[in-house]
Amino acid sequence: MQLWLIPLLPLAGFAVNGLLGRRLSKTAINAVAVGSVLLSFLWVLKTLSALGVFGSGTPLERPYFEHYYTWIQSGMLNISVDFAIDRLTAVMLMIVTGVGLLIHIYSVGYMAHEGGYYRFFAYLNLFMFFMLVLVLAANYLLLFVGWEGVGLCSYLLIGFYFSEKFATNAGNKAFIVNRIGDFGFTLAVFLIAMHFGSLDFATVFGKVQGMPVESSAGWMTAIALLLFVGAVGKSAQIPLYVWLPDAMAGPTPVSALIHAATMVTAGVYMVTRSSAIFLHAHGALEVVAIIGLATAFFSATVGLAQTDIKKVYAYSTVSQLGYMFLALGTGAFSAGIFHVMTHAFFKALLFLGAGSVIHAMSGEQDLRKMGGLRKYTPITFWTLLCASVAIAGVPPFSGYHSKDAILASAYEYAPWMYWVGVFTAGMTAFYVFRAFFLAFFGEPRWKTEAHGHGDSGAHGHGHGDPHESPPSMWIPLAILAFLSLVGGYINIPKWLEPMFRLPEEAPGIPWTALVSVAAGLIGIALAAWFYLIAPAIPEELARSFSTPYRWIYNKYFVDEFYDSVVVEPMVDGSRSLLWRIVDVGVIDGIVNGTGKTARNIGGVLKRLQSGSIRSYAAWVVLGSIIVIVAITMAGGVR
Amino acid sequence: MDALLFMIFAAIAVVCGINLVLQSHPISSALSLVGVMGALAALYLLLGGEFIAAAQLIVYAGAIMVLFVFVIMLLNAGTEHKGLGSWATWAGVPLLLLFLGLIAMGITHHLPASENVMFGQFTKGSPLFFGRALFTTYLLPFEVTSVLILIAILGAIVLARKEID
Amino acid sequence: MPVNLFPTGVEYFRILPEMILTIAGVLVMLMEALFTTEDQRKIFAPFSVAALLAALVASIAAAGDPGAAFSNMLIIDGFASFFRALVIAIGVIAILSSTEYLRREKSSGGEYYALILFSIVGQCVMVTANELIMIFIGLEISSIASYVLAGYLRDDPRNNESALKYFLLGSFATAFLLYGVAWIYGLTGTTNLDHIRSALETSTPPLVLAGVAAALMFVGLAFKISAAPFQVWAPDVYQGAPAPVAGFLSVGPKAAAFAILLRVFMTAFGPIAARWEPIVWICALATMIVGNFAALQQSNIKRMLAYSSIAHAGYVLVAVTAHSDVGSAAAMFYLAAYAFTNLGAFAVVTYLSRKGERYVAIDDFAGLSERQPAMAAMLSIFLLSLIGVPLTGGFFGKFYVFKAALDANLYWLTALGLLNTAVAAYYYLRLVVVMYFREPGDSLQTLEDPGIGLKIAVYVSALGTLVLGIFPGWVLDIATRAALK
Amino acid sequence: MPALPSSVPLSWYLTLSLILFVLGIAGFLFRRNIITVFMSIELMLNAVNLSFITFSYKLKQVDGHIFALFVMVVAAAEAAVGLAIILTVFKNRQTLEIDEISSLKN
Amino acid sequence: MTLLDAVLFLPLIGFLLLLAIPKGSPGQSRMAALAISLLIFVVSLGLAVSFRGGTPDGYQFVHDSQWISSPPIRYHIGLDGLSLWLVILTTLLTPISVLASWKHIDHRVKEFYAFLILLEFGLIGVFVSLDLFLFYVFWEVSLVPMYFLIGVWGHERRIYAAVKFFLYTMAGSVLMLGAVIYLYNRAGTFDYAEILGQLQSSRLALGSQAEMLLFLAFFIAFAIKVPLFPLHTWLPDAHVEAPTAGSIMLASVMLKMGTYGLVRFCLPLFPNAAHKSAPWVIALAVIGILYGALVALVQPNMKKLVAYSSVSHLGFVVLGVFSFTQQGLDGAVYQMLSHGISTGALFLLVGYLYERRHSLEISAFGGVATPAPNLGIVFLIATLASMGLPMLNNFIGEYLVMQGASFGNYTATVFAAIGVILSACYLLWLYQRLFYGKTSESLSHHMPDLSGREWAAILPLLLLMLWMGTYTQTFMPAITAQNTRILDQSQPRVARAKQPAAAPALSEVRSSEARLSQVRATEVTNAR
Repeated sequence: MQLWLIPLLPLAGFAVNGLLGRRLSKTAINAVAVGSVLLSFLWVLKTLSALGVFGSGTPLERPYFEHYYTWIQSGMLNISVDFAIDRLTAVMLMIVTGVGLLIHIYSVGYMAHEGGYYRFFAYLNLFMFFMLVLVLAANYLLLFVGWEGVGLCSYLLIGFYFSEKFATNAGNKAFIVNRIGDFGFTLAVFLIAMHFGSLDFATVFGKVQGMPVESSAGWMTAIALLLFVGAVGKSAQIPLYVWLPDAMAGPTPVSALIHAATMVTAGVYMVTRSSAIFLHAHGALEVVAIIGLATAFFSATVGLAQTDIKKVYAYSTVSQLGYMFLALGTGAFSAGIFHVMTHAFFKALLFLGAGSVIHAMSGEQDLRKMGGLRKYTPITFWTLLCASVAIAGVPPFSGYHSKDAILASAYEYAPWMYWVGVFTAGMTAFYVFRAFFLAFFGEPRWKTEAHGHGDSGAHGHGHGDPHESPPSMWIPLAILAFLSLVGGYINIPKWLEPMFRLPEEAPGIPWTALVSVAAGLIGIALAAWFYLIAPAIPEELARSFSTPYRWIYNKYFVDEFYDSVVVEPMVDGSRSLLWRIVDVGVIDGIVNGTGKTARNIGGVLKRLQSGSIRSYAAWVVLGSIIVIVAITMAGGVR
Repeated sequence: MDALLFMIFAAIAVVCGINLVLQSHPISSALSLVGVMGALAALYLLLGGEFIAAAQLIVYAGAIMVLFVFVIMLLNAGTEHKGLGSWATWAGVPLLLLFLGLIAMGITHHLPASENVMFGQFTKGSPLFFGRALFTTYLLPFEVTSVLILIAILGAIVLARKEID
Repeated sequence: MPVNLFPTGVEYFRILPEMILTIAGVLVMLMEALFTTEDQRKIFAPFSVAALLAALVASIAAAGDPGAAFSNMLIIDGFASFFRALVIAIGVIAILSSTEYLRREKSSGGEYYALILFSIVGQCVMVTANELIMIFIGLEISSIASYVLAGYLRDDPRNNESALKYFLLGSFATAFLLYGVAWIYGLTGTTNLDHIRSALETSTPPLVLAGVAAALMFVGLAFKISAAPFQVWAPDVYQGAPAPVAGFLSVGPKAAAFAILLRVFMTAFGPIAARWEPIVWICALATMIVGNFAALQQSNIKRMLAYSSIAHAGYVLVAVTAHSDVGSAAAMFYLAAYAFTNLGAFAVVTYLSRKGERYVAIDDFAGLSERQPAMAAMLSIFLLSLIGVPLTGGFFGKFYVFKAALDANLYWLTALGLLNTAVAAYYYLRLVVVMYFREPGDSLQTLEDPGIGLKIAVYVSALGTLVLGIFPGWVLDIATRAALK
Repeated sequence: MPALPSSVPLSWYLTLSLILFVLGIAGFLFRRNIITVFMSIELMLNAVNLSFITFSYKLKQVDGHIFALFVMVVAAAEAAVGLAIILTVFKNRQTLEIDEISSLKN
Repeated sequence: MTLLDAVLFLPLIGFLLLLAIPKGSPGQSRMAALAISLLIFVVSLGLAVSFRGGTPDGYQFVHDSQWISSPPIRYHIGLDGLSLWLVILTTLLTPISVLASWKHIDHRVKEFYAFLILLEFGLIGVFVSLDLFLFYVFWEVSLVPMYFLIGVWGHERRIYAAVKFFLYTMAGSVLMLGAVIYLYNRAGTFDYAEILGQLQSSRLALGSQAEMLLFLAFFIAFAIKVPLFPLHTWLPDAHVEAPTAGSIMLASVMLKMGTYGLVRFCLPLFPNAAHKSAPWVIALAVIGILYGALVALVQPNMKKLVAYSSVSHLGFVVLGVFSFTQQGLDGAVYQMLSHGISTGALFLLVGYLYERRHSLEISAFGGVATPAPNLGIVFLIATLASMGLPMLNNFIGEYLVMQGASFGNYTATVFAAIGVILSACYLLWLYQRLFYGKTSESLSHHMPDLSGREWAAILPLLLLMLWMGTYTQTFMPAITAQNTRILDQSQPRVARAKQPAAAPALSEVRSSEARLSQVRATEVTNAR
């Protein structure tokens, strides 16, 4: 079935663009980049249809598996390069290649005027490769390859404008924070190998089935938690979410593809993939749920006060990811994946729309400097509206279905989680529409001064009135808009049923769903009231609740906290204590000190060499006495 | 009688020896050294060393000491002025006493008691025996000594001759 | 009435080398008197070398049928032959490296060669002697020649002082040696080493006094090999003496003295080994430490090499401490390797010191590798050998010495000795550093081409060093067979 | 005054030689004139000779005497060379003060 | 006369040839050196091609003939899975070093290359000698040329660095010499295999104290070379002062002498002592990993930074060696090779930067990626490799090491894993400061992109990084097979019969080890 073609096509694209890109024309680059992804998308379709996914019947009851070659062989440890495809993978493949394709197309228009064009697409293709390896991998180490690889690409693309310090800083931050997550992941891998003697999914999960469910924390829980640490890093959960907002320094398509649709959901995928282990460690699952919920809630609050449109969506991404983990933690794995898909649709759309807006504003990202864009960029307006209602959970749009499934299982797991989730849903609706209204309604606030420059230094053109984006940009928007409207009817939970139990569907429309929908609507209404009818109120609130406002506006000062508690002490400690004192001072001091001492001894000895004959003679006499005594002593007196 | 002689000459030797050490003028040291040698020659006789006693007087007291005196005169070396010397000067006395004590203890405690010295008890020291031993058993050393003397002459020439150029 | 009133031919054959050298020496003196022109006098060096080579051949031939001679005054065994060949070889290199120097110092007289030849005669007598009396006379011949050689440039105050110190202290130490001999004679009634041994084995004589006598003799010999605490004279003497002479003194008389030390203490005083081993142990350690550490701070290269030669005496003493055939073999090999290395080093120093030995500070070697790469390379070979880097003789010397020491379970001495070698590396490296890592100073401008003799000397010693380092077996097998049991 | 013994034991001779030997050392250590120092060495050699003679009396051998003779010869040789050396030193430094001959040091 | 003899002695011949080249013709000596080193490399590839590793003791190309009759010192060389790749690493990096010093070595060119080739001779000798004495000889011989390379062609404080390097190593190795001699006196031979045999058959039984002392004597010598914390302080100086080629050879090959010695000698010869001291060694190794990384984080000087990173990386190797597990040992050996490649590449690239700017201070650079994009990409790849990114070489080694270590000592593994995080920190920060940001005017003029020669030097390393990262089966089988033997030899002697006390999982591992290793061995042989 040649699964290997799926990731290798983008890799080929990367190779071509990366090696020859500088000499190729833009059209050629586009052809290679988009073409390779298109081909791999088509190949996915072909493969799936060949596996009978689109036909009737129950395809992929058991995973389809391909072995290529042994990667690492050491003692009992045998790690191969294997790809496997099961229902979960199928979903992820569709999302990744599909959304990826759309975003590639979009980028053609968006990046048209950027420097390092070939570099961008090369990285993008490389990302596709690693992401596909991640989802196709049939063992933990190969998964880790993709895992780190996508991290690398995100690092490269965040730092795409590498002459900007904040961009490269953001890149480093992303990579290093991810490394912290990977730290957990690798430790988990070690434990898995230690206890299961293998890293292959099939073997591991097979053995797990036979094992008892851990009530108290044992090594299984340890594995689960360590894996989750990895997921926390990759999927930007508390406490490792800090890198994601900064990651917006990258070009907007990157934010859409990597930091919204695909990569950040890798954590969700990985935990889902390891569901067998998690289901054997309830303690771990609880932790997952709580972390997810907390993340969802707190980042939503932060999202309320952001003024940078991409930052708003970034925090909403973190929040939505929190939802997904809530789902996983409450055992609704399929719901989690469901949300992954819908979220991929509407969040990609949100970002691309934002990109279009920014494009229209020739680089401006500050909501306070927008407004009234409705009539300048109608298509963007409508598409963004679709996305917003979808994320707000308004039925019958896609967000409603997935979020409802999640909340339902949350309620069944613990009601208080449900209520927090509902409140968060309200906030989500509020800040999404806040952004929406600020951008498209009200008086234009951008006529006044020249536009600042946001991410793209090269948006040199088109001062004066905003303008609609080229077709290469709005066509993907349109498609995604359609998907985010109807995507909810792709019944992922049903499709995944053989792998994960369905969340119980209450007969008819359960009140839980109604409540969440109501929360969403209330949020929208509030947003409309605040930002359409009575624009004065927000300032009022900000003033009267200045302290909480300052906290959420500054993202709870978490970055500052990490800097002062972790980063600075480490650097300063290493420099002043370890290097200057321990290394140079103590250790090298001892080394050089030995030499100095030796020379000093030499100095003393040579001073005995006074040059006077008589003292030399005295030495001889003294020596002879010593010798005589020594010899007499040694032999005893006889 | 023997004892008396020993006493006398030993006394002379020791006194002259001490004098050698105490005198600050080389000439007087040299003369006292001659005294020691004379006394020793007498003791050699007591010990039956006829030939060696003669040699002592001729070679030592005669040739060598004359050479010394000659050099002292040549360099008209005056009395040495008191300069502060090395640590040998203050550490010397205890060292010497220690050395003396050690070996003296060896002699007194560990040397098996031996017979007294009687003049005439030992007659092998006569030229006859001496010569016979020297030219049979000790032929080689005797010959090799010639090299020694040759080299001494050579050395003296090398170091002390006037430049001939 | 002894039967062998007249020595047989074989006995003469056994001292043939000594005879050749003596005659050669006398001839040189005669020629000195007869030859007046410069180029006539050029013959001295080749002639002496020829004589030495002849003597070398003779000594090797004599090794063919070992045995005693002249009523046990001499014993020509492997040990003796080995050292006799060694000192003669040393003589060859010493003379080769001297010619240039003498010409430069305007004092190329025949006496110099005669002195070298005679002193080698003395050393030959020492190493072949089986009698304290022969040892004494040989020692004196060698010593007196050395005194004169040390002060050879009599107009140079440094030479005078060196000679005076060497002479006074040397005869002072000899007196101790003699006193010891006297006691041994008195206690055992003989001066023949084998008889002394048997006498001590029967242990009728009071062993304490025998010990004291041994101690006194050890003082005298330790002085000659410059073992601590009797090493004090060496740095001054080597620094003051003419460079080639210093080189000669640091190996020739030293090797001979070691031969005596080994023979006397392993043969005659073997029975009371328990008494003298500890003191040798202490001396070995003290010597290594004093030599190496004091050398760390020297700026004059001759003085530095002097201290280094003290240190190396310490290593040989380690082998002596082992007091075994392995030990004596190790000592023999070490002395051979050290002889080549040190002669070579001093030859290079001779070459670089120039007229009046103006340039003997270590800094004067700066950038030598740029001006005279060949000489610099040779000197580095010698230095590496002195450090004890593999593929040089010095390395195997140390290796065998410490092997012997470990054989004798001298763990501490070995460990400390090995650490000493690490310390020693520092000051040898300093010279390499100066030669290779520094820019050449103007002191090297006046450097003219080394004479042919010196070149031969340097290259021969380098060759010897490397051969001993790559095929040590050739020499070691001989040494092992010749070692004292 | 006690009656003097008719003869003295050998050890007295040895002690005498020891005393002379030590006196020789003393001379070497305490005298500053090079020549005197040299003479002290001669004194030590004499002391050694006395021991030799004494021992050969004890052993009833002539060998000790012969040894003593060789010591004398050596002493003579040394004297010749030594005095020559002293001459050269004096020629260059115009002094016989032993403590002033210490330019080579450390 | 085997192929191995040729590989060993070609450098020596090359050295003599180079000396024969007339003075003052740098071009000739460069070309000659390049030709010679390339020839050697090609010949050495023959070793890899014809390597079977099928012999029971794993040695191949064995040449055993007498060098010195008494004591019986033998010229006994051979190649096994352990040394095979190290030798090829050496022969590969020598031509690269030659290329690296093409431009910036301009005085005494002939001598420089002569020493470089001589160094190769010593290094190869160290890896192939099977006679303890021979090993020691090469060990010391390799010291001298490096000393000159640093001392003559180094930077400002070269003399201090060179002398420090020499004395440090010397101090360690003299004790090793003592231990070697002691072993000889006990065993009556210097032959490694023979001594090992006697020890195993306890014909030669060492007291536990004696064994520990011997172990320490060897271990300290190796630990200094590795260098293991806290014996590492010679390394930063040596690296900073050494010329590019010197740094490359030093980091890539010379440090491996130490780790090689640990695997080859310390473990099999003195297993009891090794096991007894393992906790301490592992502690030191882990400290080294973290310490090296943290100190590297704050270095203002590129070479110092890479040097300290080597301390960190080599810590992994030691950790793996003393984990006494198949994975740990395989990982350690693989990490030796990987570190050789990636750190060699880093030093090479640092050298490129130095040639352009004549400064090693990181602050002297910034925004280099703009004028020299290719240099930027290449440097990035080397950096990623060095921080252990999957699909690149270091990842394999580090993963296996930590996996292996986790069997015995999970805590150590946790700390080691922290080291992996830190490596990302200091390397990314370095890269950011060097290549990202605005380009200053003065810089952009002095920053031409990679030249053909520079490409030629770096490209092989890059390809190897990918190769070693993606397809380990080229290298692994030989290593694994040999490590299985070594592991078997280094089980505690007293408890040979029963399984060594360790984690149950570990023992299970062990038992499966044997089986698999045989499988592997046969596979390997069949594969040929």
